[in-house]
Amino acid sequence: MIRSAVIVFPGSNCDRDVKVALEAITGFPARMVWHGESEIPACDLIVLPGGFSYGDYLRCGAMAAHSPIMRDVVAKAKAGTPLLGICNGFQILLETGLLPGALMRNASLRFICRDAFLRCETKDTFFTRCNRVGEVLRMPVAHHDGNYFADEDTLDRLEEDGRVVFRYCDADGAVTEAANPNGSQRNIAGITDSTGRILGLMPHPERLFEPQLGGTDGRRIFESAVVSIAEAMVG
Amino acid sequence: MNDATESTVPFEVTDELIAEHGLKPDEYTRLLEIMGRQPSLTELGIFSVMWSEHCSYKSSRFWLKTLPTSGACVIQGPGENAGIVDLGEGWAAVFKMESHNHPSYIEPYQGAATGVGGIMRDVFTMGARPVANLNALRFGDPSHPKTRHLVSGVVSGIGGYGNCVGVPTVGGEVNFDAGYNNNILVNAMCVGLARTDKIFYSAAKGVGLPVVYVGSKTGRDGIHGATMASAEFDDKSDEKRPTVQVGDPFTEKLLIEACLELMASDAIIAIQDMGAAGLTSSTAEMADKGGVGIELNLDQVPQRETGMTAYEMMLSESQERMLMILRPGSEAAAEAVFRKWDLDFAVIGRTTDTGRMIVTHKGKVEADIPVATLANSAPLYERPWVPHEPAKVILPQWVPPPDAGILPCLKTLMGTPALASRRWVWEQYDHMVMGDTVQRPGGDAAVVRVHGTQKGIAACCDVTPRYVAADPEMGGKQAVVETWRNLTAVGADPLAVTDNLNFGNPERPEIMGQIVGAIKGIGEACRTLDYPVVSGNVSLYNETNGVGIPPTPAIGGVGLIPDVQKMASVDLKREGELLVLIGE
Amino acid sequence: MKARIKITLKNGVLDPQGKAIEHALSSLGFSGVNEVRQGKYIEVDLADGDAANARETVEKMCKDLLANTVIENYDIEIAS
Amino acid sequence: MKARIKITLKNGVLDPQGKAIEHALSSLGFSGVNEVRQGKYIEVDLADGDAANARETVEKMCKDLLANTVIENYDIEIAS
Ligand SMILES: Nc1ncnc2c1ncn2[C@@H]1O[C@H](COP(=O)(O)OP(=O)(O)O)[C@@H](O)[C@H]1O
Repeated sequence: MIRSAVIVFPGSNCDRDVKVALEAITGFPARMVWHGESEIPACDLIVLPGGFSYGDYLRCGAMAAHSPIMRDVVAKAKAGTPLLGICNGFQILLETGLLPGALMRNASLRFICRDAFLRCETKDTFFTRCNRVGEVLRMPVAHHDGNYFADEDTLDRLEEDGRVVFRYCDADGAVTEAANPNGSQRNIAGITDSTGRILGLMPHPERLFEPQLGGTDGRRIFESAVVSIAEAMVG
Repeated sequence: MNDATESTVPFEVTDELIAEHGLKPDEYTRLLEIMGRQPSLTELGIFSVMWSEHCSYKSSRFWLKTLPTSGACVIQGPGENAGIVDLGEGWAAVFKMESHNHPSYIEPYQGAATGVGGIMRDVFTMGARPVANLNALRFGDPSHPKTRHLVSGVVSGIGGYGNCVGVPTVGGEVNFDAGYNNNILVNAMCVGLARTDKIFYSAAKGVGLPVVYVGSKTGRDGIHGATMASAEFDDKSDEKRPTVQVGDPFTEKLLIEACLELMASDAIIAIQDMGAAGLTSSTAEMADKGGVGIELNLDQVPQRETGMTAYEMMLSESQERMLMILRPGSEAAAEAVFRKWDLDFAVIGRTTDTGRMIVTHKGKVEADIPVATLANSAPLYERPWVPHEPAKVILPQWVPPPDAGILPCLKTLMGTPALASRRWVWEQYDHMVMGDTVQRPGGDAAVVRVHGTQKGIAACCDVTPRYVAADPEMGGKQAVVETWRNLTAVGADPLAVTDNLNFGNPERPEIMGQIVGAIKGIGEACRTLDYPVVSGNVSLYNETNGVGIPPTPAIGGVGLIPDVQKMASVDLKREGELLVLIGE
Repeated sequence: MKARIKITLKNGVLDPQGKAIEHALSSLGFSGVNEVRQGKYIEVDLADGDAANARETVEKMCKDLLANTVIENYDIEIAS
Repeated sequence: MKARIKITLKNGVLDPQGKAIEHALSSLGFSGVNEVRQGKYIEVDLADGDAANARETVEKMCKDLLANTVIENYDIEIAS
C-alpha cells in the first residue's frame, strides 16, 4: 500500500492530473486534501500540484504558503515525509522557505507551454534514484513564472551539495542558453533539499506519463518514488 | 398597470438620452406603447439592453431561424446558454462560441480574457465541466501600428484567463487582413463535458422560489457594454473606455468548482450566467422561460462599490456572477458550498405568479415590466438586402507561373503572416492541463479525451473571409465543410457546429446581403452533411467610419472519436511511407 | 536622475489581486482592513539631469507604454 | 488611515520585467534610460486611526505576506 496525498488549494488546477498519474503508477488511490484542513492523514508522499493557487495574485505561491494545511506539510516534510512540488507547488515550496531561491517572471515575460528537455544531474534523491546521471527526459513546462533565481552563494552551495536535480538542456543533453525556456539561472529546472526528500521542479511529470499523452518520461519521477517508498517499508 | 414607479434619479427623456441608449425613435415609441407611460430611467436601461442587437438578434433572427438545428445527436439546440450533443454512454458535449470583438479592441488583454470567461460560464452553467477552449482571431495588417499591441494583448489575455482557470486552450485560428485594422475579431469557443442526466437549464419553473445570486460582487463594470457591442466605432470611441471590465479568472475557477459541486445535489432548479446585460437579461430570460414573474430586491445584491443605483446594478456587466433558482429549503446547503469556495451568495428575490418583473431598491419600485413582453418584444427586422454579385472565377491557367521556381515560392509562402506557424500563439496557452489533450494544437483539429474513457472529442474552428467576400453563400458553405474535413482528418465523426457571425453594419443592404448569403450557405452545407447548428452568436456593426470588416462567419466544429487509439494526426510517422493524394 | 512612478487602477475598476490580498490578510488574522488595492511601482533611472525634461519624458513613457490608461492612472515623482 | 507600500527587488536580484521595459522603451525611441526596475505598489486602507499602530501592523503584513524578504525590500508610508 502506497499512501499519497495531493494538497488542493483554491486555484490548484493540476490536482486531478497528479492524482490520475499517481494512481496509475502507484496502483493505489491518492487522497485529495483541502487546503483548509489542519492535518494530512499519515502518508508516504505529499504532492503540491501545479495551478494558480489564489490566482497567482501578489506572488505565485505566496498566499498558498500561508494556507492552514501548510503547517502540517512543513512539519511532516521536516519529519521525513517525502514532498514533491510541481510548478506552482515548487513556487509554494520556495515561499515557505523549504527550498531556497525564488521563481521570477519568465525572461520572455510570456507564459510558455511546451515540451522541454531535462538533464538529470543526480540520482541521489528520493525522486531520481531510477534515473541515470546525464539522462535526458522530455517533460512539458507550462508556466509564467519559472525563472529560477538565487544569489551566487546559494547557487554555488546547491551545486556543491548536489542539490540541482534537473537542468534544461537540448535533446542531446547539452545545457545551452537556447534550451533554457525561461531564463533560469544555470538552467535550473528542479532542486532538492539537503536530504533529497523534498523536490521542487517546474516541468510537469504528470503530463507525460502514458503513451496516449505523447510520452512516458514523466513516469520516472513517480517510479523512483515508488521504489524509494518500497525500500523504506522493507527497512 | 402599476404606475407607482418612481425613480431615485431625476431625469428627462430627451432625444439624446434615447439615442445614448441605442434606441431608434420608433423603438422608443414602441416602448411607450408597451409601458403605457413614460419609463423610469432603470426601465429605459433595461429595455435598451434587451433590445440591443447583441441580446435581441433583431437583425439576424429572421435568417438564423432558417438554420438546421436538429439531428439524431442533438440534445439541445440554440436557445439555451450553449448547445448540447450526445456522445453516447451517458456523456454529452456542451459547446458554444461567442465574440468579444469591441471590448478586445479597446483593451485587448481584458477584452479577450473576459471573452474567455464569459463563454466558459455559458458552458458550465449547463452542468458541464469545460474541457477545451478554442479561439478564432482576426487582426489588421501586421505592419499596422496597432496590430502588434493588439495581438500580444489578446493572446496573453486569452492565455491569462484560460491558463489560470485550468482549461486547456487547444485550438483556433489567427489571421491578418487590413480589413480588420480598426475592428479586430476575438471569438472564443468552449467545449464542456456533462452527464446526460445532469444537464441544467435556465427556465425558472415554479412560483415562490428563491432567486439566488452567486459569484463576485457587482460593480459599475461595463455599464452599457451590451449596447456598446452593437454600436459602430467612430474616432471618439476612446471616450467610452471606462466601461472596460476586468476579468478575475481565479474567481471563475472557484465558481466552476462551486457550481459543479452544488449541481451534484438536487438544489438547483434553474441556473444562468450573468453575461452581457447582467442581471437584466438573466432575470428576464429565466422568468420568461419559466412562465413566471420575478421580484428582485436590489438591496440584497452584493455590491463592490458604494452608492450604486438600480440602473447601474441592473445594467452592470461585472464578471464571474451567476443567477440560480433554488428548490425552497436548500438555501442553507447551497450557501455552505459557496462560502467554502469564498464566493458571495445572496437571496435577491423570488419568483411570482404576477408575470411581471418588479425591481425594488431602497424601498422604491424602480422597474415594473411585464416579463413576457420584455423578453419577446424586441423589434424583429427583416432588413433590406441586396444579393451579392459573386466575384468572377479566376482559372489557374490565367495566372502566370512564378519565375523564381517552386522552392523559393514555397519558402515565401511559408513565411507570410497568413501561413506562418502559429506556435508563438499556442505556446502561450496551456494546452495540456487536465491531462486529456491527446492531440495538441498545430494539427487539423485538437482532440481531448472524455476523461476516464477512450472516447475523444475533436474540435476546430474555421472560416476563410476572402471566400465569403467573393461569394457569401459559397464562403459560408466552405467554412462549414472545412471544419468537417478537419474533424474527419483526425479520425472523428463530425457531430454539430456552433457559429459566430461577424459582419459590418446590417442596416446597409450590401452587408445584409453578405449575412443572408453566408447563413444560406451555412444552412445548406449543414443540412447536406447532417451537421446541425446547435449554438452560436452574432456580432454586427464591426465597422469604423462606414467601412465594414471582411465578412467573417466563424464556424466551430465538434466531432467524436469513438476510440482515441484510432486517432489520426498530421505528422509523418516513419521514413519510406507512402503519400497519397485524394480528392479533386 | 530617478523617476518613481506609481501606477494604480482607476477608481471602480475591479482589482482581483487587491481583493485576494485583502482576503489573505484577514485569514492571517489581520483585522480592520477596509480595502487593499494593488498597483505597480516602476523606477526609471535617466541619464538626463534636468528635472523638467525628465518629467516630460516620463509622462510620455507612461502614456505610451508603462500605464494602461484605459484602466490605470499614474503618478510621477522626480528625484535627483 | 491609508498605508502606501512600495515593494522593490533587492539590489542584485534579477528583474526580467524591468529589463523588458527598458528594452521596450528603447525600441519606442526613448534614449538615455540607464535602468528600469519594476516593483509593486500596494495601498491598504485600515480601520485603525492611530499612525503608530498602523505602521506596526503594516510592517507585520509586509513581513508575513506582502513582500518576499528573500528578494524584496519594502517601504511603508502612512497617510491619514
Ligand atoms: N449564429 C447563430 N446561429 C445559431 N444560433 C445562434 C446564433 N447566434 C445566436 N444563437 C443562439 O441564440 C441564443 C442567444 O444567444 P446569446 O444571446 O449569444 O446568448 P448569451 O445570453 O449567452 O449571450 C443562443 O442560444 C445561441 O446559441
